[in-house]
Amino acid sequence: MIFNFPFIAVAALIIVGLYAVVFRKNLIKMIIGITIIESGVNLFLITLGYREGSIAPIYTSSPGGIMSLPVPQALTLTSIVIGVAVLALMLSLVIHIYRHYNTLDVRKIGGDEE
Amino acid sequence: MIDELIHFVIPLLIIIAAIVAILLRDLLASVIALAAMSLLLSLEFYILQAPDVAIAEAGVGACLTTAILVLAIKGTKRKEDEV
Amino acid sequence: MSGMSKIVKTITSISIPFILIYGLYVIAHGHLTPGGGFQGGAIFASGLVMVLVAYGSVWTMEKIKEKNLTMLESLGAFCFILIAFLGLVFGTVFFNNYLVGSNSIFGTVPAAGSGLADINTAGVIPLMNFAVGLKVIAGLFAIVLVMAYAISKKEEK
Amino acid sequence: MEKRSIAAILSFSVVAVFFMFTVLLIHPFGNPVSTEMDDDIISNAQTDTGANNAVTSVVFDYRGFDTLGEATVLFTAVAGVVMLFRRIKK
Amino acid sequence: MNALEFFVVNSPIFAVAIPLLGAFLTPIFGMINDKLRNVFAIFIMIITTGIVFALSYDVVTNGIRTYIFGAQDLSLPVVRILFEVDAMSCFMAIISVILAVVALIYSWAFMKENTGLDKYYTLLLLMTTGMLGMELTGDMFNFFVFLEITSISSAALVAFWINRGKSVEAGFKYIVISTIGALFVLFSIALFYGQYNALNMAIIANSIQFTFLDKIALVLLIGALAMKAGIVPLHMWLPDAYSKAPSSVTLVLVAATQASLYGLLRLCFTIYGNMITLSPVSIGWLLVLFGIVTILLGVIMAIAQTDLKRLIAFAAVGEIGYMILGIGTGLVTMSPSISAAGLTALKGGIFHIMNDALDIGLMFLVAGAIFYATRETSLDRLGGLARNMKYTTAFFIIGLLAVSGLPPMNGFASKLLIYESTYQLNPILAIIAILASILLLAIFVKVLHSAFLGPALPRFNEVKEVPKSMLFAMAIIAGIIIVFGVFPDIIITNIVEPAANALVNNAGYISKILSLTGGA
Amino acid sequence: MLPFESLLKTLQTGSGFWNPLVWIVAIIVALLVVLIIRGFGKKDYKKGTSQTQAFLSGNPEYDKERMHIKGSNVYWGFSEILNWIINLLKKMHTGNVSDYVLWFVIIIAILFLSIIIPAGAI
Repeated sequence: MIFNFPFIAVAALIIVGLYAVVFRKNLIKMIIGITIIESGVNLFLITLGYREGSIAPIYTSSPGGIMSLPVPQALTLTSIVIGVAVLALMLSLVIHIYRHYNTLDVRKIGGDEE
Repeated sequence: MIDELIHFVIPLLIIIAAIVAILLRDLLASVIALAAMSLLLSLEFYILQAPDVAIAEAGVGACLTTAILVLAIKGTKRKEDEV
Repeated sequence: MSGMSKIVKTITSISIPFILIYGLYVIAHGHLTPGGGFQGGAIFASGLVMVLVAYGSVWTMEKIKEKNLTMLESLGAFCFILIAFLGLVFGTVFFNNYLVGSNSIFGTVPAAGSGLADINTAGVIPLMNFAVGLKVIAGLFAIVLVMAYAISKKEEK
Repeated sequence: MEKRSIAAILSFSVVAVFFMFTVLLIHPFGNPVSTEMDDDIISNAQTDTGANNAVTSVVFDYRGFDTLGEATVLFTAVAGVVMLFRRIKK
Repeated sequence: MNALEFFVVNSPIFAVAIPLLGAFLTPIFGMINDKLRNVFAIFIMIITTGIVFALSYDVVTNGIRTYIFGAQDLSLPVVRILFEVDAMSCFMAIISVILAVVALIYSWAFMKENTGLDKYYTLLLLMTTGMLGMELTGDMFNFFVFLEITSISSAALVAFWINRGKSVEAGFKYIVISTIGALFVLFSIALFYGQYNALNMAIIANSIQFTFLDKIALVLLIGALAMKAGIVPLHMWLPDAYSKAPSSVTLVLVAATQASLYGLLRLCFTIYGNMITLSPVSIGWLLVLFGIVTILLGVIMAIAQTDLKRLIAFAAVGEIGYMILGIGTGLVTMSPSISAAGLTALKGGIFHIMNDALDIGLMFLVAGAIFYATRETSLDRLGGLARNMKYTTAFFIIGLLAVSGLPPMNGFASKLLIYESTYQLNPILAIIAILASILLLAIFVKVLHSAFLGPALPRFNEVKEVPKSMLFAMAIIAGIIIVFGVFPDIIITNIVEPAANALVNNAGYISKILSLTGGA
Repeated sequence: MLPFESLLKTLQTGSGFWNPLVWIVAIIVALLVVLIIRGFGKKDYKKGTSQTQAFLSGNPEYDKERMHIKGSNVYWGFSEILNWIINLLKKMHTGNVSDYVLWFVIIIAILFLSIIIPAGAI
């Protein structure tokens, strides 16, 4: 019935995030969009590793049975920390941009002229 | 049946939270929506049998990300420019 | 940020030890239960961020210098890579889990299959958990502290 | 409508369609097609690394170098943020 | 196992771990003394250079070297991370370390007056670590992690001069672009993982089926890596970042761009190596098209620029086009089987990677020297500098000849290979490439005229020659350029040809891993 | 150590060759010819006298700033002809990050259409 709905959610999150990056004019909104793309990719990895009726891959007092795949979970952990690192750097840059240009509008910064 | 419903409803809520996060004009509100999305994502990770990732996403995504974003909004300005 | 009211400060100081201890618990039991260096470090750093919010960034910056935090982070990273190098020295290759199966600390191997295991297992993994935990605590808190301090300084002007 | 919007909408729809095909054509939800690597890890993690948590054994043992890289990413970000908010000589 | 053998066996990991260790220790040395820190950073990089050269010698003589993390032997589901170093990886690693050493030496005087130098040196070492990791690794996810290390440290360094709005903005653009690229790379890795349950490049290449999902992954990876490598029309971040970063950072940024290009090559030749020719639209022709467009756009935009660093940045875009053209021609002509002409084109493209790094790097160093001496990069305000800056002028002339591909500099040798092989593919391509080269010469002669020649301007009377460390850094690159130009055959037979052969021989790359696991 | 002969080897390109040493010898010969021609020049030319000053049809010399041909004036006519394409390309470089990402999306879309549709995989 659900027919891959978590996977569809992944695609939807990525498209929504890309939409925010391309169409929203506010720099912080763009960063929120990037965070949403990242969430989508993380969800994709975890969903790939899910097995129906499985338990978490931890042996400590586990009820036994098939386990979901551990590798995507490890990859996602890495990806989450990378995400927060990138986010911190981007926001620091945005604060500096605001100090120089006094705006967060993406169209008002940039341009070729000096 | 109930399992399938959960796997349908929570991703749907995540998508809705994401759309709300990018549509709201008030940046602080959209950050809160993002935090809600992170929390729901963490719940989804938990349901998908990834408690490790769920803890990390709740701690990093819902708490620290929000803190940094709120700080950045405090350092810049709150409203998205009109037009 | 000059800090919040007295009520907030009191509640924070009461609740903060629990959060920090929970964070340390998650770090220490990373090889047995869900959690590990990153998750516990993130929880611990969240607790510290609570202090930052309640007491204000200027106060926090006076107590914990950003330089000390980056030093601590360098130390954590250095410990991590050192443990990896010890795998090369005592074991055979980089990142070798040379403690597992030995009789020294963390050397025991748990019984196969589900069940409870001793905390004294998993070789170098708990050590790495602590190194990464230290690094993540210092790193994440340094990021938030530096940003908050810079923003509050800017507002004063 | 300006040219940018038209190009954006066209390309977005193409990308969206292909992403939807991607997620529909991947294996059905909850039934990964090939799992040799992970089954190997699940069955050997306890004896290989002594950790009861298979995810931790992947993070710190099997793919420990990734974790070092991840720690380095965090270190880099902290260095970057501290550098960006440094005091500069006037 | 004696010491030498131990060293050689572990050299892949030392090449990455030692700069990483240096980066972790740099803040501690920085607390003691500034000079000590600089010496320490240069010392670490020189050790790394030595290791990379030793590793390259070993790889060229003994074939592919692998390194397994955490265990000594490998069983068939490859669960551990592997380093797999072939001649191509070594070739790129050599470029990265040479540029990093030169950048560190150059920074000694160039960055002296800035604050925050502890972090600057840390980030520079981390950036080199990231590039080396990208180039030596044999694991897709590990590649992604090092890609992120490289992008984060580069973005922070691009924004180093935080008191200039343009620098910060360029850094922001760079981090946004590279994050989005990296996220799509991660998505493609997840697609591979979901289908083949493997993260190792060789295992993926062995079992790849070229299904619909593989094509999606191919497109996303080509798009993301092309964006990071600065291929038109995804190059737009590149002039911003190159021209607004400090010159020493730009030098390493060139190498970082090429590390992404290496990822593209690894993707096309190794992972999709068996399947790429089956596609009806040849990836090779696509690359040729990209290459021609990149050359033309870079050169035409460079004509119009009035800012020196931005002009060089657009010339760098043009030079990237030559590499893509060479590699694409190689892919096209090799489609049924490996042919001599295809190998020549590939050799030209690969050799041009190194030459571009050196030539464009020297140009940026000269631009940095002009900026250091005069605090000015606008071509409209510069003039008559040759009177006071004789050595810098000489280095600029060497760079000018090299960039525009005139003998006896290195640029000529690689461009000759590219021209001759593309002429066999389609004469029009070769003619366009030669014309663009002539335009490049014209552009840089314009720079030579307006910055160095002309009457002595009164406001530059006080200008002095730049300090010795900067001259030394430029002299290193200029020396390499001349040696490569006068003895191109040595370089080609000893470094470039093994790299091209390694790239083509994806069966060898795969079977090396399979032989380690006991299979095949 | 590398044998000396290998330094002298010719770079074979498949269809042609290139020997830098021959080229260097040619350049040295050309330089010698230039020096010989230079030797025929006037011997009474002295530096630092009024001989070296510019003569602009009797007009006084402009100051150095005006004498210098600036960077944007070199190849003025040339870039004037190319103006249409330069303006077109400059319009492409908006300096807007959203546009950069949009270009990425467009290229991805084009690659999707050009690589996947002809294969008929769907």
